[in-house]
Formats: sequence, structure tokens, C-alpha cells
Amino acid sequence: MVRRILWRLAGLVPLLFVISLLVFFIAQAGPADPVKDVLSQKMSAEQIQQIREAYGLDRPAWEQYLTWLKEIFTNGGGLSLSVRSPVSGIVFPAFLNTLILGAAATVVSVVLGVAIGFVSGIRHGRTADRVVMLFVQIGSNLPVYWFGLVVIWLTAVRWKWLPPGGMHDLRGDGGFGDLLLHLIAPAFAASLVSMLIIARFVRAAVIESEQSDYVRTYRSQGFGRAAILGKHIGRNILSPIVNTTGLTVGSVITGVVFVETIFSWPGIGSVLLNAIGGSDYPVIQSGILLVATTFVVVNLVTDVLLDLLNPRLRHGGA
Amino acid sequence: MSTSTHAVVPPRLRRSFPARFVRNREALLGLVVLVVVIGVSVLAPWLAPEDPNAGDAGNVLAPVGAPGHLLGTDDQGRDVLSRVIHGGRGALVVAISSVTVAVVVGTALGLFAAFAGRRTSGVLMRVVDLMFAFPVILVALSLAAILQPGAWVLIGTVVFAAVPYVTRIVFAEARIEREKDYVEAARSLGASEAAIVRTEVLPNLISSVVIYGTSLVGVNIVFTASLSALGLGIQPPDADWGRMISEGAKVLVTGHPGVATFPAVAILLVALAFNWLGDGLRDVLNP
Amino acid sequence: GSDTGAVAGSQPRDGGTLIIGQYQEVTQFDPNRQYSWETWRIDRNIYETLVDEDLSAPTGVPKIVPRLATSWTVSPDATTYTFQLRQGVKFSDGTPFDAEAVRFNVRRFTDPSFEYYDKVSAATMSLVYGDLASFEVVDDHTVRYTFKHPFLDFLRQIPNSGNAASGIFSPEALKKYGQDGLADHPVGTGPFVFTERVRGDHTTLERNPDYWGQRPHLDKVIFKPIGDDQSRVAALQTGTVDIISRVPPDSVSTLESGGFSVPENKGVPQIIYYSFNFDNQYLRDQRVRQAIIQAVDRKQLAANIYKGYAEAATSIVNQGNEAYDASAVDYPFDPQAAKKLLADAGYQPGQVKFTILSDTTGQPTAEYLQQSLTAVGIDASVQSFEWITYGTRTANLQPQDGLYLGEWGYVAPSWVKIAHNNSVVKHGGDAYSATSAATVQAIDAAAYNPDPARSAELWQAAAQSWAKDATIFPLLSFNRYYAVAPRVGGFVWPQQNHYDLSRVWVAD
Amino acid sequence: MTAVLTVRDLGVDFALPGAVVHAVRGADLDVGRGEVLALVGESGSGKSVTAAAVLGLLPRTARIARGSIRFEGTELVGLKDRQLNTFRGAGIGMIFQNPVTSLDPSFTIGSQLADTARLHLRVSRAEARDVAHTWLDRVGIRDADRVLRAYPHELSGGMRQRVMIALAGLSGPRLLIADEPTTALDAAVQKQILDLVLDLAGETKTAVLLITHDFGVVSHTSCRVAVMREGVIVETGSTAQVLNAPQHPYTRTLIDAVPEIGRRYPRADRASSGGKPVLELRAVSKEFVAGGFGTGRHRSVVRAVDDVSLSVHRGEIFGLIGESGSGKSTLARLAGGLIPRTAGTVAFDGADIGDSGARDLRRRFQYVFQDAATALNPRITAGEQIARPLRRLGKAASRKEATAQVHRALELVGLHPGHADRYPREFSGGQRQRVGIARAIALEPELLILDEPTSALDVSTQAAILDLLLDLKAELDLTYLFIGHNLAIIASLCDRIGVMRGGSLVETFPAGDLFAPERHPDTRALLDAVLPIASTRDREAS
Ligand SMILES: Nc1ncnc2c1ncn2[C@@H]1O[C@H](COP(=O)(O)OP(=O)(O)OP(=O)(O)O)[C@@H](O)[C@H]1O
Ligand SMILES: Nc1ncnc2c1ncn2[C@@H]1O[C@H](COP(=O)(O)OP(=O)(O)OP(=O)(O)O)[C@@H](O)[C@H]1O
Ligand SMILES: [Mg+2]
Ligand SMILES: [Mg+2]
Repeated sequence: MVRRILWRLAGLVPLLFVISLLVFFIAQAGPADPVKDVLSQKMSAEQIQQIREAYGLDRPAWEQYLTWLKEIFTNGGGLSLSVRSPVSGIVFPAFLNTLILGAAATVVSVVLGVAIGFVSGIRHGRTADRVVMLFVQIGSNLPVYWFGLVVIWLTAVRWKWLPPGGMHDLRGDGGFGDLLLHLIAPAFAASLVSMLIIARFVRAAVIESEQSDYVRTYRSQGFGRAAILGKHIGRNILSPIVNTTGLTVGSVITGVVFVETIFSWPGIGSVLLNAIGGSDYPVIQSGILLVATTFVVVNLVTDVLLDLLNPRLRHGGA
Repeated sequence: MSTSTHAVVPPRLRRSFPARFVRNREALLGLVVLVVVIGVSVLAPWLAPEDPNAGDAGNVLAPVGAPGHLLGTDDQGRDVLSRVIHGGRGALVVAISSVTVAVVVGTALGLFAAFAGRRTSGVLMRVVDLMFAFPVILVALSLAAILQPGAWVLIGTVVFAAVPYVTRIVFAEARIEREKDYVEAARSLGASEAAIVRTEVLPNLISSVVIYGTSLVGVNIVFTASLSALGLGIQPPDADWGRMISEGAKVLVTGHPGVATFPAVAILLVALAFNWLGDGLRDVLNP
Repeated sequence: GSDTGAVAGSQPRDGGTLIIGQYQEVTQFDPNRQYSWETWRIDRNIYETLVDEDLSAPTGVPKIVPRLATSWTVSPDATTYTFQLRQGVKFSDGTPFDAEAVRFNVRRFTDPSFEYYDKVSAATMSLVYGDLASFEVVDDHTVRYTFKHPFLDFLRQIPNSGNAASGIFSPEALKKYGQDGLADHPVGTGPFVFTERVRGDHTTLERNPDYWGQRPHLDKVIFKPIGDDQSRVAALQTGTVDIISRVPPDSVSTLESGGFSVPENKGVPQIIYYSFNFDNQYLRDQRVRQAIIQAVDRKQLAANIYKGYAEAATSIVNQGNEAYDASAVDYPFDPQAAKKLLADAGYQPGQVKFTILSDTTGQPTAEYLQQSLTAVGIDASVQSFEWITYGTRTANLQPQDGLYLGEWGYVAPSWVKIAHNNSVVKHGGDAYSATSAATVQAIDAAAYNPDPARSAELWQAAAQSWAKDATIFPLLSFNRYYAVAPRVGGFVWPQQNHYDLSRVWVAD
Repeated sequence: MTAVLTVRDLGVDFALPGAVVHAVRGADLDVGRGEVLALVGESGSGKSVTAAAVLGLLPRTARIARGSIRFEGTELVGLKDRQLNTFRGAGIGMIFQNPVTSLDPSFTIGSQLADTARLHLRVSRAEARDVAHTWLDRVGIRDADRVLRAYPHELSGGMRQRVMIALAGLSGPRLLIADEPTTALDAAVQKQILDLVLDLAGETKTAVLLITHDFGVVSHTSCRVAVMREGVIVETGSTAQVLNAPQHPYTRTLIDAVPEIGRRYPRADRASSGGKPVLELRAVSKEFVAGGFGTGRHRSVVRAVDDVSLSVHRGEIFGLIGESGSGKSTLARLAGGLIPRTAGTVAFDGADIGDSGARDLRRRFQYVFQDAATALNPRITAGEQIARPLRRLGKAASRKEATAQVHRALELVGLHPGHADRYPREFSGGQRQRVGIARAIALEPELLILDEPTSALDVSTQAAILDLLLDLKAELDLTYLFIGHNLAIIASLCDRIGVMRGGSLVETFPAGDLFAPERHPDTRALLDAVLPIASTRDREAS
């Protein structure tokens, strides 16, 4: 097991290297020209060339790549092309914000998803099952665009319960409670899709393990339903929960772009989108590398957890 | 040994797929809704009362129930009903085809990785991690640069985005199945690894795959709409549910909620139908 | 234009915080490198220019007024400008503002031999200073700019435009923070000083306690980017922000009925126009281009699709421009004539095919255009992009692309030259014009004319000459742009793309 | 006699798609305090379903159609789950037929036993562990400490079965329902377990309903016997009476079919020993690794098979016996190359199985797995599971042909072609086992490895299956490697016998020499524990 984990950790290095390569060259191969896109309106070809030189964009791609790689380690990715400020200062805070939103959304989707899936699984086929599932199904399939606006309109404009967006109240001093208040609506909106998926998986798993022989054994021993559900069914559906949760973290992070837009959440999504629009390679590259690293780590943790959860897989052998 | 006489002959069961399917009300309902929606989409040119793209600048944002426009008109004065009827064509084709491809490819990859040697599987799953890590927007933009913006970009993007998810779900489950005795039994019965994967393990995973796949359809109709809004997919003025929503959002809370809400309801209906179909199919496939 | 007296009867008061919801993220606070309206709207509170415009009146082309220069003289041939600098002014880092500081600024973008020369700034600022022949420090508080050609618009250009406006930064700050660091540590002489920028979230300015001029009412101004139109409106409605820019036309009446002020300004120098892609085989034909213009009813577009919150634009000389002439029309709406032109050009209905590129905000326009073109037998399709991708896309036009959207506009009439260079000459469009030489001549005549009295007339002539070629397609100008909460007093939307915050106050 | 359990006219129906299966159709039973009632009967006759009905633990698809079940005077039919829970465990304990899937795969044995102990005995965590340990000792598990820390899949079939027994016995139920509790156990352990059951009945006056196929067990343990067939109880009476003077014709056929130890199976003619070796194992070992980092357990290595060399000759029946957990199944799986070896070589017909060519050998040897329940794919119908290898290995050219062969195979093992449509979980334990056999023999392999193939079968079905095996052998010149606990069958069926203990093969000898004095002490121990049917004990119910 230790070897397996170490092996995976070691595997991160080439993986991230490949990702960095791909990210770099895909970003570069795009049709866009950063200088032309952003500045060209007023400039002559000669001036554009000057700026390209100033930014080192005239050098061969591999050289640029090496420079970038070096900069990743030395100063977090160099300077943004469009705003000439350190990439790390642009990418990290935004990414942190996305992580906050992502974590909140993950918590919401896992907690609600598991709860809903559980309830509907144990009430399989009854009214409660139908109602609860319909509720998540409707929730998750409402387009975020539509749903987000309606939520803002109702909770912020109409009833004035929640702020209409942003991360904190610019007039207040922005405490933790304020952040939570601002998180509610976007986290909920961002969690919907994963919530449905988790709920459906949990429901299926509950139904399946309720019919299993070992649950019958425990029932025959007079264990209460709650105890069986909590311990045995709960434990045996942990794997699917962990697996889908791992996926949720990922999908929430990449999927929040639209949520970020609607709820004006200053996250990595809008930074990347802006950077792509401005062909701001250093930002795109470093941003994606950061997101990619997160993914890879989340997947690694998920895999290790899954191994640990399944006694049969634990000892790697057999 | 035909010695034992059967006083009690086991009854014949009706186990054929259609028989089971029809018995399952949920699946049937989902199917019916889908057939209706697809039928309406296919027959749109004959069903729609108006040309969905014909605007009437003199009659913009007519309210629901306005004469000649049952569901009102949008900001260009186009008939919302006709647009809703037409709007499913692209969405359905893109969502269904891309999710199908993603599910098939993802399942195949996941199964392969679960049964391949540790090294191959490690490499493959890392490649999948890699796909995960790529922001879909970038994928969409790159595709749009290679192809022209349009349905193919959307399909490609959804496939690229969904494959890693399906793969990981299938991989995780297949790895558990792999350890089970029936796999060993099948091996002892001369099944090749490929046959084991395809005919023995797959039926045990189908419920997860179906659940995931059907969840994805609705989600992806919406997702492709967002890509279209970035200019990478279906182009205006063609009616498309997703686009109609993002365009109608402008007037959602300013007194004309219908423009965005009717297509949202249409998407919801399709997504629900797929969910029902999925849950139903799961029961049918997992008796 | 108009102003808000929304806080009925309330008196200006000192103190308080004003929050402005902007429609896009700002770029950077380096006055020589920034390039967007929203950025300039912040910048101009930090940096001041030698001369400024009087933005206190809601109507009329703003008058040029002193700012960091107390007075100036212009040579009769309009090539030499001598400014008398204001004394006793300090940058907010405490260093003095004087002729040397101005020189430092100018050399940064004009003198390649200068230690702090910056290619990027040079490229950006060349729009205004490209013709600068020399810059002299006459004495400690006098500077002189000499241009190669008459440059009547220079004074107007100094405080104007979202690009290449000449805000003066502190040389010490540049030395201290470096060429790239200035953007994050902007230091100027303005009424407000920069305190923090949280990228993607907000930028905060605080009142400059040592400001040389009149004390601004506000203690603090926060600028917050909210990209999504509906969210921005909601933020205003809930009081999260006090002012928003770029009000979606659909929300105007909702906001007004909610007690918000959405001032109307029929003179704002802004214009929405389409440029032609001359790489498209059909659009090289003047008759096709003219047919396109004649196929579209711009009045109806403004009145119905934009519900009257826009004015039809029929000349590239936009409303609010010093040379604006409301009666100038390139080609009037006439679908029959359009059809005939196409037939003359030898095209069957449906034969002319191209794509219209638009950003999502302009999509209703694009779709309206597409409909109108269909009506005369032109098969146009629309591709619409989020504005960020739109920029990339239009920088890389394909041959099948036909029209692409532009949004710009100017107070100074030399705009005609900028527009012509940018939309026609740069894309080789003058090769497909019958009267290209004449147009260039007319533009040059107007540009190098030293006589202010004749200026408007010459520019109009140039614009008319250009319009004959139908090499650009003006569409409309918006007349609603900002929305202001009732608690805000003294906000004036002048005939300009920015506003002055020093006289704005907020109720408690 | 005060009846603890009274079942009257019980009817249980299964609703399958498009049809109803009447699994139990009017069963009557009484079990008194301290009494052991043996329930015997044909495989698939409804014994397990009856037992499950008592506890209200029928599968979802089943319902009690009629009748009554009274426990200590309380009517159980119609009670809610919550009310039934007051009887479960402490009142009625149940040992399920299928120990493989009846333990939670995600928890250690220790945790599962301790939980039960704490629930019913209200003891502390530490005490619960002691109780669990004691019970594992009582059911004859020697390395209780390891087993407590083990997960179910790490135990042998017999060990799991004993864990189930411990689990049910732990809570001291007043009625113990044991559904074939000793099928996977060797004779010695079986005897120990049965004595344990007798102790319970004697000391704590526990009423026991013992479902079994083994008449040795019946005569050793029970006071009374009930015989079930096709959903009805055809005969009840005292053990002596039923065994010695059966009334119902079915009971008679059943008793006639009982194999007796030492008697050569009537049709088994001595095989021509000394043929070419078909299967050759040389110095084969297998180690399992359990625990290690992240599992919360110490890493431990189990040497399940230890340096075994063995050859099976063409045309012979080689019997493999040994106490439970001695490594028989593991050896069988190694023989087929189903799990990787730690050391040694295995050759089939001269070809090394480790080589890539192993798949070509597949059609030539087959398996019947010990655990029919898990060796069948739960999502595929029985018929399809038999048909697939047929088509795959070219035994059937078309789908139609395959179907015909499937039907024939099912009939051969005493099932009906109509069973082909069912999923594995819709069978009784014995029926499932027969599906496994049908699947293997349908392929007509040269070598058949049978891992306790008849453990879940009633004696008459068992006899029929053994007949079938012998017929096939005669017809097709097959070779069998037969693993079993039932020494009577082994002795009468096999040509040679190997005895395993603790992973090693302690000796091999011709079947005839089973009783020879020079047998290894381990072998003797097994023989001594065999329960003779003759010695009907006089334990009439009080
Ligand atoms: N889940 C089920 N669905 C349908 N039929 C079932 C199901 N379980 C059992 N049966 C049927 O009910 C009958 C009785 O089964 P039961 O398990 O009680 O047999 P049994 O007497 O215990 O047999 P064995 O000795 O083989 O274990 C069998 O014919 C079997 O096919
Ligand atoms: N996957 C595994 N991991 C760890 N230990 C195992 C595993 N499989 C089997 N064992 C151990 O190997 C030993 C031999 O098991 P095996 O199943 O071969 O016994 P057996 O002789 O078939 O017993 P039975 O008669 O009870 O079926 C047992 O001690 C068991 O606990
Ligand atoms: Mg049974
Ligand atoms: Mg075994």
C-alpha cells in the first residue's frame, strides 16, 4: 500500500510535466496572438513586433516553455502578458476563491446528495422516494443561467435575504459570517448537478445493499434499522460516495465558471476566461496547471481512499 | 439424470427486455416523453405555427397569450412557441449523441483500465486525470479553432469533458467487480479477458453507467448552451433551448419571464425523461 | 445628457463610500498602458492630465479647462503647445509635480534612448504622440510640445479617450516599482489615491487628503466588476452598488420604476458600427456594401429592438463629436434599391453569403441585421461570442466573415481619421474604394488644418467622402448607459464616456 | 413438550415477472424447548424459505400467502419489522445457508461479532471481544486472533460458516434456526459444532430447527425429523422412527440414497490407475498477504498452500480431504491457474499452465466452485451462464443448439428447463449448486475439479449427481479432482485420496486403504469424527 501511494506520488511528477507541456503548447498553438488581440487596434506592425520582442514572444516555443517552467519554480509563472503583473498574484487569490466556493459546493452536494439518496433509497418506491428524487432532478436540470437569476431575483432583490453576488459586503468589514452569507446561493447553484448524481448513486447503492445477504444477517440479529443503515449500509456505500465526491470536487472547480459569472464570484473561472480572451498565455498556463494539479491530487486522494475502503483492494496483492 | 420427476414445474417467466420494460412504469413514462419531444422536434417545420427565425420588430416581447403568439414573442419579435418547438433539434442531437459516445468510450476505457495490468492501467488513468484537468473552455476553443464553431465542437467538447468522469466511475466499480468470484469462474470457463469484461462485468456495472449517462444528458443540454453563448456552438438566430435561455435571461425578471422559462421547462422535461428512463432501465437491466 | 438630483432636496455632504458596478474587469493602472473605458474611469481619479474637460454640465461638448496646467498657448499653425504648470502640486507619494516630472512621463513613451523608455507605452501612446517632434522643458513650470503637423485636437486628446489619455504619474513611483510595477502601485496627483485592488473583486480608492484642489465629497470609492448584465442590475437594485455602467436596455424601465435614475444622454460620444472584412470576396464590391447599408432600417432598430434607448447613427461622426451633424446620412434605408444594387453587381438572391460576428451584447443587433439582409437576398449567418472571445476572434478574421461589430466613438473630430485607419486602411479596404485617394486627401486636409473655425466642416467633408465608399456601416448610439441609486447625489453624465466623481456625494 | 415455535399451514409465494412461484405450500412444524428438530428434504423444497419466513426475512419479492407462525405464543405473521426485532437475535437466532455473502464484506469478523455481542449481551467493548473470541474457540477456530482481525473474504468457506454459527449462537437465542450449518465443515469440526448445538439444547433448553441433508447429522443431533418436499411437510416423527421406519415413499427413497462410509459406491468401478498424469503439481505454494499499511492491521502472511506436489492420472477420481481451512480450495484454484502461484509449477497434460497457452487448456478442464452463490454472475440468468461457455468453447454451434444443451444439462442435474430464465438469487442453495455443476459438465471437460459439489444437496439428489458424474466419466473417460468433507462419498467414489492439513498434503493413498492402520493421525481424526447413521441416539423429546 505504501509503495502504491509512493508510486502514485512519484507518478505525479511526470504527469504534471506532461500537463505543463500540453498546456503550454495548446495555449500557444491557438490561433490567437496575444499582442495583436489586445493592443493591435492602434499599433503598427513594427510596434507589435517591438512588443513581441519585449515580451520574449519572438523566441522559439521551446525556449519560451523552458523560461516559463523556470518561472513557475522561481516566481510562480512570470508576468501576465496583458497586465504585466505577476501571474501568481493573479492566479492564486482567484484560485483560492474558487476553492472556497468549490469546497462549499462540494459540502452542500455531498451532504444533501447523500441525505436525499439515503432517504429515497430506504423509502424506495414509496411517495417519499418519488418526491425527493423529483425535487433534486428538477433542481439539477434547471439551467444555472436561469436558476441563478431567479435565485438572485427572489432572495436578493425581492426578499432581501441574501446578497446578490460577490464574496463579501464591500460596505462591511467582511467577517466570516458575511462570507458564509455570500456563499449560500452560489454554493447551492454550483452543487446542484453533483447533488443529483450523488443522490442517484447513493440511492442505487442503498437499494442494492438493503437487499444484500449481510443486511439480512444483521436484521436476523435484531439490529435496528437505523443501526444497520448507519453502519453497514453506510459503510458499504462509502465507496461510491467517495468516488463521486472526488469527481464532484473536480466538476465543481471547472464547472463553476458560469456560477462565478452570475454570482460575480472572483474565481479562477473568470480569470481564465479573461486570459483566454486576451491570449494571456502565462496566466492561462499557470491557471490550468494549478487546476490540473488540484485535480490530480484530488484523484490521487480519492483513489487511495477507495483502496483503503475496500478490504479486498487494500493489500494490493492477490 | 432425468430421474427426478417434477410435480411442480417452474412457471415460465416473462423476462424478455420489452416485457420488462413495459412493466416498468417509470421507464415507460420517460420513453413516452422522449418520443413525444423527439417527435415534436423532428416534425417541427410542420408543427411550428411560425417561422422560428422570422422576427417582427414591430411586435417584440409580446406577452404570453398575445394574439397569434401563444407563448409570446422574444426581443426580436419571434414567436417563442415556434422557437421552443424548433429549439430541441440541435440540443437533443448534440446532447444525446455526445453523451452516448462519452458513455461508451468512458465505459470501455474504465473497464479496460480496471482489467489491464497495473502499469497500463496506471498510465491510462493518468491520461484520464490529464483530460480531467483540462478546462473545457480551452478544449472548446481549441476545437473551434480546428473545426468551425457548431455542433461538432459541442459534441467534441462534451465527449472530452464527460469521458474522464465516466471512466473513473466505471474504473472504480470494475476494480471491485474484478475481485469477485464470478470473474474467476468465468475465466475458468474459458472466457477471454475481453469477454469477461464485456459480457460478465459490464452487466454488473450497467446500473452505474445508466444512472450517470442519463444524468448527463440534461446537464449537457445546459452546458452546450453555455458553450454556444461563448460563440462556439449553435449560432443565432437558430432556435436553441440553451441559447434561448441565456438570451431570454435579459428579460427574465423584467416582466417577460416566458422567453427564458419555456425553453428551461423544455430542457427540464427532457432531463427528467432521461432520469426516469435511466432509473427505469436500471431496474429493468438489474432485475 | 442629464444629471441626477435623485436625492431630492438633500444637500451635498462630505464623507461616505460610493460603490460603482463596472461591466468588466479593469486592466491595469498604468496610465500609458491601460486600454479600456472602465479602467480609464478609475485611472482619471488617480492621475490628472495637463488640461481637462469640464464634466459638470450634462449637455454640450465639454469645454477644455485647466487641470495640472493653469494656462497654455497654441501656436497659430497649431503645432506648438506651451503649458504653464500648476505650482505646489505634489504626487500622493509626496514628490513634487513639475516640468521634470512631465518630461519623465513624455520620455517614457517617446524617447527610445531614455532609461525608462517603455515600448508598450510607446505603442499605446503613439495614437496621440506619434507626431511629436520635440518636447522641451522651458522652465521649472513650463513645458512645450512641438508636433510635426498641425494638431488641433491635441488639447482635446489629452484628457480624452479610454486609450492614450495623458495622465501624469509620479516618476519616483515608476523608479521604485519598476516598469511593470506601476500598474499595481499607481501614484498620481488626483483627488483620490489608490488603496487596494483585489483582482476580479474590487478596487478601492480613498480621498487624497493632500489634494491640491477642492475637497471631494466622498471618502472612498470602490469599483466592482460585475460582468453579467442581470447580476449587475440586481446588485444595484439591492443596494450592493450605487452606480452601474452599461445598463441593459431591457432593464431601463424596471430600474426607473424602482426609483433609480437612468439618465438619458443623446450626446455621448459613442457609436456602434460594423466594419467590413475586405478579405471577403463579395464585400470588395462597393455595391454590395452599399446594399447592405440600405437594407437595414436603423431607425426601427433603435426604436423597437432597443426600445428607443438608442439613436440611429448614419455617419461615422458620432453624436457628441465636435463635428457631429445629425443630418448627415451615408445611405438611406431602401430595400428595393439594395436589391437592385445586388442584381447590378450580378448576384442572385441568396448568392451573397457571409458571417456576421458579434459579441453577445450586440447579438440583437446582429440578428436584426441578419433578418434585414435576408429580406434583400443576402444570406448572412450570425456568430456571437462572449466579449472576451470576440476580441480574439475578430483579430483573426476568416474569409467567410463579412461584418464585425465595433464600439468606439470620440469627442474629437480626428476620430474620423482613427476610424478610417483602423477599419479600412489597416485591413486593406482602401484598395476596394473608388475614391480612396480623395478620401485620404480630405482626411489629411482636416487633420492638418490649423483653423478651428473650419475644422468641423472639413471633418464632415472627409466623413462624407469616406461614406460614399460604404466602407463602414454605422448603426446606432446608445443614450442610456448609467443607472444611479437614489442615495447618490451630484452624479452628472456629461457628453463623455467617463464622469467626474469629485462632486458626487452619497446620503447616509 | 411446550412448543417454542409453531408453524401452521404456511404458504409463501414469490412473485416473479409474469408468474408466481409457490415455494412453500402449507407447511406445519413444531419445535419444543430443548428439542432439536431436523428438517430434511429435497433441494428446493422450501426449507430455507420456511426458515426465513419465521424471522420475517423473506426477500422483497416474496410474501406470506397464508398460515401462521407463532413464537412462544406470539403470532409473528403480520408483525411490523420493529416488532419482529424484539424477537430477532435474542429470541430467534438464525444461521443462514450461505455464509459467504451473509457477512458484511467491509468489517472484520471481530467487529461483526462484537457488535452482536454488545447488542444482546449488553457488555462493554472489551468484554464483547472476549465473547467473540470464546465463541470462535467454541466453533473450533484455532487461530481465533487472526480470524477476529480478518475480513470475510480472507477466510475459507468452512471458517465463514463457523463464524456465522458463532454470530447466531452468541446472543443465546431461545430458538436457533440453523440452515445447513455444517455443509462446508470437515467431519471433526462438524462433530464439534453439532455437540455445541446439543449443549445449547441441553443446557439452555434452546429449541433448535436444524435444516440439513446429512442423515449422519440427523441421527446424531435431532430428536425429531420433519421431511419436506415441494413445499409441504410430508412426514414428521421421532428420529428413530423416521430413520428406521419411514412412512412416506419420498422419505424412503431419501434414506435409501444415504451413502455409507466404507461401502464402495455401487457403480464406481475401479479406475485403471497408473494412466498418464493429467494434472501435475510440483512443489506448489501460495501465500496470501493481509493487512499492512493503512489497513489498521499488522501485515501478516498466510501460507495457504505449502509446498504441495501431486499428480492426478487420467481416468481417475482423486479425492482431496482435509479439515476446513487446510487449503483445499486454494490448491484447486492453483491447479487451474486461477490465482498466481507463489512457488512451484502446474502442468496439465504435460503443458505448463503458467504459460500463455493456458486459455487453450480451458476447454479441457473445468471447475465446480465451492461457493455456488458467488461463482455465478448475479446479473445473468442461469441458462445464459451455461450457454455462454458452450458457444465460446465451440460446444454449441448456434444459439438454438446451445439452448437445447442448456436444457439437457439442467435436466441432468435435476433442474427443469424452465429454471434457465432465473437469476442466481432466485434459486435455493442446492439449486444454485446444481447450476454450477451443470455449467461445468455441459462442457464435457477432460478434467473436472469439483470443490464440494454436493454439499448443499439432499442425499437423493446427491446420489443422482454422483451417478451422473460416474456416467459421464464412463462415457467420456473423464478425470475428477473431487474435494469433499463427506468421507462416505469420498471413500466410495474416489480411487485415490489426498489429505491436507495446514496447507500441506500430509499423505495420499488408494481409497481402499482409507481405514488402514498406517494412516496419518490427521486422517484418523477425520475418520473418527464421522457420524454413523446407525447409532441412532435415543434422545426422544421430553
Ligand atoms: N428469490 C427467489 N425468487 C424466486 N424463487 C425462489 C427464490 N428463492 C427461492 N426460490 C424458490 O423457492 C423454492 C424453495 O427454495 P428454498 O431456498 O426454500 O429451498 P431449500 O429447501 O432451502 O433448498 P436447498 O436444500 O437447495 O437449499 C425453490 O424452488 C426456489 O427455486
Ligand atoms: N484471499 C485470501 N486472503 C487471505 N487468506 C486467505 C485468502 N483465501 C484463503 N485464505 C486462507 O487460506 C487458508 C486456506 O483456505 P481454503 O479456502 O483453501 O481452505 P479449504 O481447505 O478450502 O477450507 P474449507 O474446507 O473450509 O473450504 C485459510 O486459512 C484461509 O483463511
Ligand atoms: Mg436452502
Ligand atoms: Mg474450500
